Amino acid sequence: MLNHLWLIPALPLLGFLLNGLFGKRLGNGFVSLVGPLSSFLSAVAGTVAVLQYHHQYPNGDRHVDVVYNWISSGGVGADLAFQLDPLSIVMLLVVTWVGFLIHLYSVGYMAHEEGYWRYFSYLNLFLAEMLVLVLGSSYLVMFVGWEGVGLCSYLLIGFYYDKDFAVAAGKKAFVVNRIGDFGFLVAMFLMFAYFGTVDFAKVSQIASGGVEPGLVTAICLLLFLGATGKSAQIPLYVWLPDAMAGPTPVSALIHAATMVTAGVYMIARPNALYRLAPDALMVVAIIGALTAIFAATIGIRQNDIKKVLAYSTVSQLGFMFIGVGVGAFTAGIFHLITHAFFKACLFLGSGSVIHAMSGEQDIRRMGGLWKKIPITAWTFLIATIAIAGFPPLSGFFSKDEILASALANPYFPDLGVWIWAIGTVAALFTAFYMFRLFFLTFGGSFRGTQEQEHHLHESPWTMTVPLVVLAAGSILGGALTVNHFLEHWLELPTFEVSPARAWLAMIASTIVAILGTWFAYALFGRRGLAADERFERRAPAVARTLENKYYVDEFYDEALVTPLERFSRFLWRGIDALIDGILALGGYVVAAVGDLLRFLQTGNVRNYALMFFVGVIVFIWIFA
Amino acid sequence: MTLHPLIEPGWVNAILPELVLCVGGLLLMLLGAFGARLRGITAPLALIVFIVTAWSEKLVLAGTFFGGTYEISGITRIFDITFLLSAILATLFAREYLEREGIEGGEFYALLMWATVGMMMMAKGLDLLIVILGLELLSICIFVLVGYHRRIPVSNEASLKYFLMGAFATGFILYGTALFYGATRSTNFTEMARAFSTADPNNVLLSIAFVLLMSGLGFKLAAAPFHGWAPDVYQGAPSPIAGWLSVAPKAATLIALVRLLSAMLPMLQFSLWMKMIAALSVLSMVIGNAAAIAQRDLKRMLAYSGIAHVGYMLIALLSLRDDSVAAIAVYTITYALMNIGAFGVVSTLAKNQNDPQTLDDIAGLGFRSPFSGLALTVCMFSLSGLPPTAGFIAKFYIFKTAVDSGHLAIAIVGILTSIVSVYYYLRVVYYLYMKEPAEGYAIVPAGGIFATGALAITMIGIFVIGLFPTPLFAMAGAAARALLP
Amino acid sequence: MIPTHWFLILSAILFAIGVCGVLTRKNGITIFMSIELMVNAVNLTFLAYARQFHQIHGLIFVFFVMAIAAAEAAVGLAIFISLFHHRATIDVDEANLMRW
Amino acid sequence: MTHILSWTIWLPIAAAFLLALFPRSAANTIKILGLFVSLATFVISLAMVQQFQEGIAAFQLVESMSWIPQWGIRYALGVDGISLWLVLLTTLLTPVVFLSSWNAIHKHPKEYVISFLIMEAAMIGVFVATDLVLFYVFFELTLLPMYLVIGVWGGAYRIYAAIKFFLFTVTGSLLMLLGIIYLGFLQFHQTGVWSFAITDFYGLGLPPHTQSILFGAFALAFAIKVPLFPLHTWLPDAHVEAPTGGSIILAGVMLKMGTYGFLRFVLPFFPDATAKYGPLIIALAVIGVIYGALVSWVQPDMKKLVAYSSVSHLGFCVLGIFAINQTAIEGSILQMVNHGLSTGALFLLVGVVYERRHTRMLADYGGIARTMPLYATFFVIAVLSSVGLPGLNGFVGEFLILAGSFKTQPVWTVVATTGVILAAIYLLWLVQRVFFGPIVNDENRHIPDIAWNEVAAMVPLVVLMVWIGVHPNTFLRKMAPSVEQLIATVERGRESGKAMLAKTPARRSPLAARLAEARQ
Amino acid sequence: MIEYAVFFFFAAVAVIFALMVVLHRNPVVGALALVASFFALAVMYVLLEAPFLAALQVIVYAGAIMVLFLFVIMLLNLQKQSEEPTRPLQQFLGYAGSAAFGIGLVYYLSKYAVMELPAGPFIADARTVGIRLFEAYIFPFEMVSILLLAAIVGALLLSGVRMEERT
Repeated sequence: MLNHLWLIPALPLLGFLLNGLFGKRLGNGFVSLVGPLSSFLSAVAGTVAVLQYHHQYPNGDRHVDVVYNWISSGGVGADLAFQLDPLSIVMLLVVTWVGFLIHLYSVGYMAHEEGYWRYFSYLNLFLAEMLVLVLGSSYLVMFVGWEGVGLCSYLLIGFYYDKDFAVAAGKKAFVVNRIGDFGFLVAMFLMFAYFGTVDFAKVSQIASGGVEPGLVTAICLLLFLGATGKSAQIPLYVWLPDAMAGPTPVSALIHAATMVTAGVYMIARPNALYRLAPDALMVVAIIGALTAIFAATIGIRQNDIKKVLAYSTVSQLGFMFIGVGVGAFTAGIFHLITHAFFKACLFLGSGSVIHAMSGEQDIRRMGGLWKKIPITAWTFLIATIAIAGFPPLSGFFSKDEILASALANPYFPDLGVWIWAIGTVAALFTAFYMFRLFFLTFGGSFRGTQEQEHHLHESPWTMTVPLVVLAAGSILGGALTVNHFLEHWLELPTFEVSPARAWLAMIASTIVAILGTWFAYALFGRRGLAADERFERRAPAVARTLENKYYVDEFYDEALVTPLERFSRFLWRGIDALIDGILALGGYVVAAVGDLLRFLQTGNVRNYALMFFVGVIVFIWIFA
Repeated sequence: MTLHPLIEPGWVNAILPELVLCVGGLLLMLLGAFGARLRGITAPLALIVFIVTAWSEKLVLAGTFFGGTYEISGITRIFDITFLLSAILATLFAREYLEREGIEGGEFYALLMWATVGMMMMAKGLDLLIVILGLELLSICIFVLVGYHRRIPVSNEASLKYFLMGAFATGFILYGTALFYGATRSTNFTEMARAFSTADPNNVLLSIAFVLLMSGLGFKLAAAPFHGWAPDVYQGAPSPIAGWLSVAPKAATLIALVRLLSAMLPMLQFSLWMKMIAALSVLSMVIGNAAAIAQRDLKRMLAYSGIAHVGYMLIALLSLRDDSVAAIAVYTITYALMNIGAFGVVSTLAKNQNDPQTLDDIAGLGFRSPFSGLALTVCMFSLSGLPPTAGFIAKFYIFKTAVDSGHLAIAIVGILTSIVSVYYYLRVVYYLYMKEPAEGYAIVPAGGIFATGALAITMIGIFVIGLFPTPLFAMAGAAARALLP
Repeated sequence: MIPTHWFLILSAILFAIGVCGVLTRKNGITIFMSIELMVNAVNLTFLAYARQFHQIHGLIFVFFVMAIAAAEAAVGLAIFISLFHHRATIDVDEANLMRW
Repeated sequence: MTHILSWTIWLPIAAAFLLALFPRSAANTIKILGLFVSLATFVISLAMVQQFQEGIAAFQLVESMSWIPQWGIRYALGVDGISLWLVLLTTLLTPVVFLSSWNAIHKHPKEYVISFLIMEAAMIGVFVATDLVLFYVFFELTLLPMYLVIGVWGGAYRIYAAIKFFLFTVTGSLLMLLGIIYLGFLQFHQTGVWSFAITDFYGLGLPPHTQSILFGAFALAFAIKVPLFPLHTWLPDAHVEAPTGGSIILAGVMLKMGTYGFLRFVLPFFPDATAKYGPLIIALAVIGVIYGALVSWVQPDMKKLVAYSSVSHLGFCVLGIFAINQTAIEGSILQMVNHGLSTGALFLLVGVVYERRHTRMLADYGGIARTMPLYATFFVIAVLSSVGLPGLNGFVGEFLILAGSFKTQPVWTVVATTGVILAAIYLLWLVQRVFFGPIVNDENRHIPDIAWNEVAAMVPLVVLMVWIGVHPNTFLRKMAPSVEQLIATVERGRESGKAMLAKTPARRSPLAARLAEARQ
Repeated sequence: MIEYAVFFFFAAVAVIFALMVVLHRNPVVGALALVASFFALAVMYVLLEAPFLAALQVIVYAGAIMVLFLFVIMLLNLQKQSEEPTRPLQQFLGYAGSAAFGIGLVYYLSKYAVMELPAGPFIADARTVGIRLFEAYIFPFEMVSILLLAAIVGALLLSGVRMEERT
């Protein structure tokens, strides 16, 4: 398997082709078979490869499998090559298995959708591209996957293509991602120009060999720009909440568990570079922290179940970036893994809720679902506890590790405290809005219509099994930190956290988790929706600002999109017309001269004679 | 000079083409007198005469005759061929045109022949006397040919205009010649050249003479600003004659000018004379092309375009070298094909000849009558100098000559005005293929086998010269080298 | 003997008068007569030079010019007659069917 | 098969003449024959690719015959790595045109087929001519058929567009003609022998001032053809008004004649001037990238949108060319092919709906993915190729151009890279407006999906899009040696230019020389 | 100096009658004035030792051509057609231009005047001219016949003998 790593992404790709080309004709049965099966096979193949790798490279060296020389042109280019190393393996396992679960879940969730085959072919394609992303041995190959997942994200967000907002959201996602890709591309250009290669290992090696620090900082910041796009960080996070327009399993897979975390992978992968550029690291951490708190506050006032989760995702991604930003790469990756479990679980759970509610997504119309859909409720609760950061669930460990590392980071110690503080406050908000969501959804009494109530039912097994598995993961994920297992396995660079700080962080985390939960219970567990209304009454400005997500979308529209569009119109109607006008003017002048000359031609022969004679005189005057 | 010309050896061979044409003309005249029944065969007979003349060119001996006043060489042969080609094409187009208009007669072809004789004299004369005589013979015939369609007023008016302007210009030519005669004691080019090499280049009188002579010749060339007559005359003249008129006399004048200028070579360097030719060239290109844009009448448009083409030909004249003479020869042959072809298509339009033949008349013609449309398109593209037509090759040659001799600035003017010219040539193609004719107004070309044959000759010629110009170049080049030592 | 340039000056004056006639008169025949005047002025020049150089050539040139003038006169007058047929006038300003 | 290049040129021309003799009523026969001939030409060009040997930089499959010996002009053909794929692109797109317009052309089908066959021959000639004058002849020969195609079979404002197209192009090319003649003269001046063979102009070592003038003449012609900002305004009109087939060829091949000209002539002929004015051209190209993209974005007309996107894409190509870097130039050539495929496909597809609905306004569409799913799929693939999605062709070209030019022109490259973002904006906007969203307009409910002939035309394009995206080395390998040699020529030219600067030969006017002789 | 007297007298006659041609409204008067002017010129020819040409001048011009003019004028009954001066710009430029032209010519002609005449008489009688004409100028001479023939044919064609009527 190690020498056929390409099979891992190729299997879902095959699934994509089969579904895409024949799915429509061969029917849903075929699709239900091919879709999950190809992802399953891929997961199995991946796992086998991992086992073989473990056997063959006990020291965690890099294994590279070159498929063929993809591009080669005057010193620029790369092999199409896949690699396995611990970091890839973590990503590989998360992607394939979570991916498989969500495939499975989708069989149930999407069963009645028109375009079932289309959905699965996209999903398979996504898996393939995501695997290329995490397995690629160079930035260029990674970029292939990077763009590919962007495409699939676009296609899947816009899956309900006859809904305007879905399509617009898909486009927004793609375009915003492209802005990030711009950074990625330029970073690669820099690598080619100065290092002559984009191979992960070679780049790190050359950079470590001593190059201008400014160059490394530039590359790192550019890569991070890419990451902010894909991982929805400030200032490019705006696409992710909108992306909830896609089917819910998609949100779970792409916009929670896998794709959006690619940015974190993107920072962890070239950690050698980042460590050479502490300034860049600082930027990452600051952006991460700001995003974490920013998105968390917005999450408080969202009423769409998926929107809450979306902002939560943004916020959690912010945590991950704090982690990698302060140089605690392992912590970042750890949170990535745990987040994959609980956030996938939450999304799938929300999907199950929506499924049960016949498509209703507004939590103000839910409530009291605890009894009706127990499996969903339980798993949702577990995941909520995990994300809120209660020990000993997985979220606690990973979040705590990040915050502790922030407190202790050696790269910019002065700032570390602030980042920790912000992170902790964000954690408080996290616990608060998550439990608000939980209480409003499952607690209290049902606020929906009769009809909805009548249809309430638990989901089929293909949907609940993944929920259970993911909930289990949410609970047990913390185990990875036992004995610093993950740390040793990943062998990412790390630093010591003094016990005092570790304890401080841990205690603070626990306290904020409890506090947040208690607030949520006190407000929403008891009063339900009334709490929201009271908030609105007490601080209408704040409430409205939060509800409208700080008006960032509006700001972007007003400050960027509209002026740019106006400018474009000006170019078209103004500049183009001006150019045409100038050229036309030239034409008209010639034509006008011609017309004037025409009137020299009076038809009177004496005039011609005069013209002749004047010509003679003038010529004599000039030339004689 | 005192040698008795009648015993100069080979004189019959020397002027064989002229003799054939003179006699042929007389015969056709006589034929006309014998009655209407024979009128149908006048055109074929005329063709035969022209062809025989062309064939007789092979028998012509090179050399100088009549006491050094008449020179026959390779270049005159090429120009003779050009004249004959123009005449043949004109005859072919005229045949059906005259028949349609009911004015057929042997006189027409006779005059065409004598005009050709006049042009041959212009091309071969080594003495201004011969040249002017040829010019007058040509002019007299043109006066008549232009006014040949007597029943329609425009033809008469055109004839009047050409006559008055022509006679006026003749006055200037003669006066210029007289002044030159005073300065050089001769009107013979060889002797003039000798005199010029010792003449005072600052003599204003000489320059005045040059301007007078050039303006007269410029009139014949229809070079701006002596072009005033051209559009009106072309419009009024019978279309086949207009085409012929726009080409052949210009060619004859140009070759005469080449001889004249090479006689003046010593003067040219120290005077502004070449600058005058340059000015004529630039003015012609600019005025011709600009004014053509405003024209909707096809014949007037072609007239203006002809003015512009004279400008191009004059570019070559600027550098008096063998190459430039060859370029002029190539250009005139090419121009004969394409311009007479274009006028020929116009001549087939069956409508009242007193009305202008506008662009609207050819709207949609390309699909109504594919052959005529194609022929006109080819002519237009050749006129605008786009490959792979002869027009391209000819223009290439002209500009190459200009570049070779360092006249880049004027070549740029030529190129820029060519761009303008593309516009109006293109407009013809636009009308041919892209414009629907007005309701119930679809003129179908009335050309028969003669016109069709002429168009075929035109097109084949344009493409053959465009694709395989080598033989023509070889001929013209060799001839030009012989002309200018 | 009268110097040549007196004749030349006379000829120039006559030529200019002829030109003036062409440019200022409307009657076609008068215009044509003015042209004849120009041609005769040229003849005078030729003859003056011929005597100056003692060359028969100039003289013979004049002979040919006369022939030319005669031919032009024949055709020209025929054209005027034809014009008159069409329009009952020989005012050349009236001949304006074709312009622009 | 010998004279393989001549075959590709003359077969279509011969066929065109043959077809001219057919009666007008035999429209179907004419169409079939046209398609057959264009396919045959394509097969011949495949044989050409097969005979093309890798690793050789010089022209291959060379043919040379004296044409106008007096001026040293030869009928000389040859392909090298730079032109090889462009020839193939041409022969590929012509049958695509015939297929796509199978049922779309109702008036004068015979003339339509003839026009395209002649156009094909001329375009191939442009790419394989190794004599400057021969190149020019073919270059101009493409104009007439295209003029007719736009003018006869075009849309409502076809006349304006056709004339604009013609005048723009002719303005540039006529000035270039003068440049060609002047260049030939300088060549003659140095060697004493007339020749217009392209390779004879390499390393001519012209003085910088002369180079600048000639550079201007050549660059203007090609800049108009490409088209570079601000000479691009003919393009949207021409593309929009042209019939589908015309747009395909115009965008697919004709624009490349400009970039090809830059590459083949401007760079190696005038290395010093290229160094001097290259930045200016690059600036214009990059402005074009952004400009075209922005203007595309606000177009209400599908075809115009795609047309302006060409301005943007071709800007990339020119940037790559003037970066004078192996990678960038290879990318540029590849991008020329890519643009031909993707934009050709887009025009084809826009034509498909136009044929059915007779409108190209975005506002008239919406949601037709539901009525025409297969069509939508093709469209999205073409869009993605155009956007530059990795795995499809567009990415490889753009990436190589940018990565290469970054080495020499970092700032402009970064600016140009934003064009990648903008491409996503306007193209996805197009897709969104046309295919997605609810069906508002009832007429869109029953549009028949893409037909067999259109599918047949699209499939080879899609296959190539994927092929180039997945295995670009197939294409890059064959062009590498030629590009290498080209860059070497430019470098060498620059050095010899410096040497030339020392001694400037005095020129004497030929007329003056003759006159001096006459005086003696 | 009787010669000078004769010259100036007839020069004055020539110029005055020439002016009359140009200025007089009536074409008949103009034609007669032209005849007079031509006679004066014939005198000049005699002064220039070319009696043969003087005779030709009288015969051809005054005798033939001018009679033809008069004939046409009479035939068309043109003497009553008097013209009103129109187009002032054309008139002004015509007068001014030709005056400037004449003055300039006169100025330069006198500037470059050649004063000395070669010694000996200039023999240009009919015999000398005739012999030269038929020796060196035989070809142009013959061509003049074609010229005149063309002119006659043309005159016939244009002046109204209809082709339809001829048969």
